[in-house]
Amino acid sequence: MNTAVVTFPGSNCDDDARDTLARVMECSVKAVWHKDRLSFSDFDLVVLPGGFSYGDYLRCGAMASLSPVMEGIKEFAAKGGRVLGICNGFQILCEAGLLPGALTINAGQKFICKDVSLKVENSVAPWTCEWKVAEKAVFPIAHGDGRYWIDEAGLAKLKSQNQILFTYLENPNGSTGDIAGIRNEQGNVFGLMPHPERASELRSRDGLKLWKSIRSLGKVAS
Amino acid sequence: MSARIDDLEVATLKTALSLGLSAEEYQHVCRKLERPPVFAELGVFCAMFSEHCSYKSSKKFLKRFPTTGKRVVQGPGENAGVLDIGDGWAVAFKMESHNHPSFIEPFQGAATGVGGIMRDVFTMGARPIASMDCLFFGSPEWERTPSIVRGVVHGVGHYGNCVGVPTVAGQTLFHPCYTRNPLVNAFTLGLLRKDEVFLGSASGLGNPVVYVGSKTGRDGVHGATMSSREFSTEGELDRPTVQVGDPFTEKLLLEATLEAMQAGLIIGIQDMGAAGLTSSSFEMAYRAGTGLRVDLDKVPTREPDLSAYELLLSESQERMLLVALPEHVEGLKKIFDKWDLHSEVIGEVVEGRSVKMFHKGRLVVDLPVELVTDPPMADRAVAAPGDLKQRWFLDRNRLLSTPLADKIAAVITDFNFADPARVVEQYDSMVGNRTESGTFDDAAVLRLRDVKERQVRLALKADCNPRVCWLSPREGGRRSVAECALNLATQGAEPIGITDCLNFGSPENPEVMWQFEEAVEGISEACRALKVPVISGNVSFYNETDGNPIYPSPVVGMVGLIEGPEKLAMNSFYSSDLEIGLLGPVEAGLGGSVLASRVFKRECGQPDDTDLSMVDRMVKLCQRLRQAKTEMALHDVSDGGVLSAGLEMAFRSKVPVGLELACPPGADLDRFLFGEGLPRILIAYEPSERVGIESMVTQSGIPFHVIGTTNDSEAFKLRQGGASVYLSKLADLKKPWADRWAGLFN
Amino acid sequence: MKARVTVFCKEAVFDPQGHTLAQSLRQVGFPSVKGARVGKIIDIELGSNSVADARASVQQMCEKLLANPVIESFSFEIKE
Amino acid sequence: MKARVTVFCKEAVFDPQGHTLAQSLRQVGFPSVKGARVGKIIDIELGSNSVADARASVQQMCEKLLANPVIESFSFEIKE
Ligand SMILES: Nc1ncnc2c1ncn2[C@@H]1O[C@H](COP(=O)(O)OP(=O)(O)O)[C@@H](O)[C@H]1O
Ligand SMILES: [Mg+2]
Repeated sequence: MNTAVVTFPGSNCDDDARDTLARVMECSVKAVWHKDRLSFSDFDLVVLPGGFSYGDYLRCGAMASLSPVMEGIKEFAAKGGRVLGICNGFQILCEAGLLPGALTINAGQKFICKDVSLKVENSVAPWTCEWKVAEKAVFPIAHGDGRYWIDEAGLAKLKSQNQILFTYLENPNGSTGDIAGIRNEQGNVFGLMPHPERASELRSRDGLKLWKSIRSLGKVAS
Repeated sequence: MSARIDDLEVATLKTALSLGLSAEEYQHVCRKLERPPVFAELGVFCAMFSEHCSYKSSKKFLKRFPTTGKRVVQGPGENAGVLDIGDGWAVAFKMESHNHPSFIEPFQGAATGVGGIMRDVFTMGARPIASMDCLFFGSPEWERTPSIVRGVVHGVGHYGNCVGVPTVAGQTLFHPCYTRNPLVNAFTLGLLRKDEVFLGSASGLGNPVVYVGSKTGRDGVHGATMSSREFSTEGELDRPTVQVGDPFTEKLLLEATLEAMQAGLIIGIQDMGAAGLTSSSFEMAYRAGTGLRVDLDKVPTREPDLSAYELLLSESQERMLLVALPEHVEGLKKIFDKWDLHSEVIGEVVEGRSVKMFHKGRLVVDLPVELVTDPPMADRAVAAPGDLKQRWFLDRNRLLSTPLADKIAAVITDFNFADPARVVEQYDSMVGNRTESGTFDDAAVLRLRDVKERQVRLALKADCNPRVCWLSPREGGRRSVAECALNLATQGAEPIGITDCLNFGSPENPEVMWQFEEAVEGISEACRALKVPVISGNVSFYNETDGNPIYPSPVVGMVGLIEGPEKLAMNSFYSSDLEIGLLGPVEAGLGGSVLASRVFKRECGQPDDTDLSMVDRMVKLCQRLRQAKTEMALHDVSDGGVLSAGLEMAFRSKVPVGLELACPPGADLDRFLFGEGLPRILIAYEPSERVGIESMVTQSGIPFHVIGTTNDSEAFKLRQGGASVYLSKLADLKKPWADRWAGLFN
Repeated sequence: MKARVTVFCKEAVFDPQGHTLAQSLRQVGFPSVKGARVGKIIDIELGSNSVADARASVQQMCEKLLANPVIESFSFEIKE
Repeated sequence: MKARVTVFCKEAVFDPQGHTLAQSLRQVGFPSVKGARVGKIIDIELGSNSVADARASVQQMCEKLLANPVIESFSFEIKE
């Protein structure tokens, strides 16, 4: 599988993502710089990693969503390319309008780093098909602005279109509908606050199921 | 004030005294220079002769530390020490204090402390992969304590989280002696190739000196001298401009610096920490035996009209000074541009042994390097306190007549007996994806995914027991090292080196100097016994307010190696049918224990001298236990004795358990249960494993006693001579432990 | 030319900072506090030539970056 | 009664957020931006009876809780 991991100024889980994809999942991984203008058409997966792009200044992910690289990513996503945003990557996808809703400061106003239990809400290709619906997965979270917010109509739509992939069993941050991760309507863009790359070798190994789901489907037709 | 004095105005003794130089130092400078310094030069001397930069009171004692060993690639004296960990890899680490700034502005003070130590480490060419923080706060009852705690914890977390260096271990402690002098000690460790160590040296005549990173403002002008003076309560309002940390820029600077090093574009490099451009330029010239010419007008500034004095002493954060070959300046600029950072040639390496600095066409500093970097040492008086005998008196009879339930209550209601989750969950302890065991375990363990040649892990912990240090600073020094070693031992690690952060009161107080000397001796003894070198460190004096010094607080940060793929031991119970053994003496001393402090409302008793050779044997025993591949849990016994250690293992258990402890026949219950002398470790295992474990333990010359079991009662029961002497539901004990620090964070 | 932009989160979005702040204010001796909201204020220095130019570009900045329309609303004023 | 409090860090104190924001604005198509500072704005709803009362208590709130005197300065206005 051909993957790309984007580094924004302030990204700090980019190396973790690359290492997991390359060493644990044996994918080929290209490191992409945020000023690069690429078409991404050769890739099976583009990952926007966690971290503090632009220091989380103004709003998490806001400045990064305007980076030159995002144009290529938007085109890639529009053609059905798979884009995964983890933590700060999820925030960037929401800020860029590739996913609905917004992520804002945790209800408790503190950064939280710990393992959380997630419930698989939908078992869908290419993200969660290795799980059964309602199965439990343990991933760590590490964020200060992970409260997912969407209005009621938006929430109803997410539900009716099976866009919610993970919810928290115990909501750590006040997210609407306990939401931990969602995909877009087309299903090819997925963002989540918890860190699957940190649950692929150490801690739990539940993250492997996510990578396996993605890999099992091979290349997307674009 | 100072800004209005012209940089070239001749500095009088009066001005020198007002800026913290002593009369002798001023005269020394005038004699050597054969003229009085001008104002800008005076700034250089004030900063560089400050205790913080010059180590003038401590240097001669620090020489006693053992600093050599087969792994030592770089000992004390550079930005960080470096140890060889095999296969061409090395680790660089150091610890620094940021105590005074954290009292003045807790969030920024703590954050910039973390930023500073990270720069010290990546300056060496190492990628920071783990941090620790030791936080000593004052009385929780003092009205400002909660906001200091919140600010400091937020600052430590924010900076580390944002740069992406996990905070994996540390210590949090409350004691009234820190009420107006909180301690914030930050440790960072980085990973590098052994033959790619970068040093802070300005070598190569004609080579350009390059400034990189953030622009310079007036931040913290005179921070170094501030941290070298005591506080007085009235002085609280007299503040220099606080330094503000920008972890985002730090992250960019880290990446750009490592990229430039990788590309072979850097010859020497030093971060601009305390005393900013002054210390970095003089120290780099000193190490290389060269001179420098610096054009201060080229320094990128954030504010207009900075005087030379301010440019020299600014402590604006996230800046570095480096030396490169002339033909590499272009390449450097390209890399720093890529990361949106400033880089500017501000001078060059010149012949001779002096640093000349120009500003607005005037020569404002013209000083011999050695005069600045080798200040006159202070010869401080040393005197033991007269009341040690009183401190050491522990009223055993009163202790014996105190009901057991009251003693247990005293220990488990101690404010320091608490779940650290409220603090440590605010830290990203996992970023980098190396953290195998972290902020809830005795020691942090990082797997080095970078080392492909073999399976190797690092273990880290930092520790200090100020109660013991106050009663006996020498024993306190030993315990700082021994406690770290025992924490590492629970993970089966071999200690390979330490760094230290020596926090004390005023060196002008002979009793403080006595504490200092004793603590240094204690650390040295323990290091020699365990064969671990001291490879870096930091001294923080003047931690006192209105003449009241803090307890001597020699904090030690230790690094160990775990070889091989065998599993780590757990630090908590993992099943409800385990047997519990005690490795080490069945009784331990009560001098300096939590029990004594709580019952007598003051620190008292003479702490036992630690049997360092037994500590060494214990550390090696634990390495063998891990290799035996038996499933087990190990937890070291420290504050609160066997009681606290056993309860912590139960509280952290992943499965519901009950705990039963029994005082072995003939043992004194107080000394068994509450004693804190080292080395003691609790071990829990399947009963069928006892024979194998016991024989390994006794072969090591270490006492072994079976002292309890886990069961499914979910209760804590204590037995003595067959009779049950204490019974409580574990949940009732756990809740106050879990919630103890909640009120600080609301 | 200077612009001062004010960004608040929308009424419908819970504002934990405002909520806790109001609570703490009441606790530390200001019982008359009924509620609080915390927003961001951004002062921007501009090299624009006219107020109209400045207004147009600040409007764009807000839409593009300074506020997130999903959860925030903004307002601004221009000062010469 | 309503109070609007504005808190900025002091002129002499570095504002890395404002600095990064200005840089970013220039990069995304607003080259005329010379600088930016980011502060906090706090709207407080008060049950005070008079403007004078409100003014006095908001002044106290700022000193006590809303601004950090070491690095921030504040201003406020009262609206009825
Ligand atoms: N400020 C802190 N930062 C990170 N970890 C901390 C901090 N304070 C405590 N811890 C963690 O909490 C646990 C208990 O710490 P401590 O009581 O110092 O252990 P010990 O009694 O073994 O010395 C350890 O895992 C330690 O690393
Ligand atoms: Mg321990």
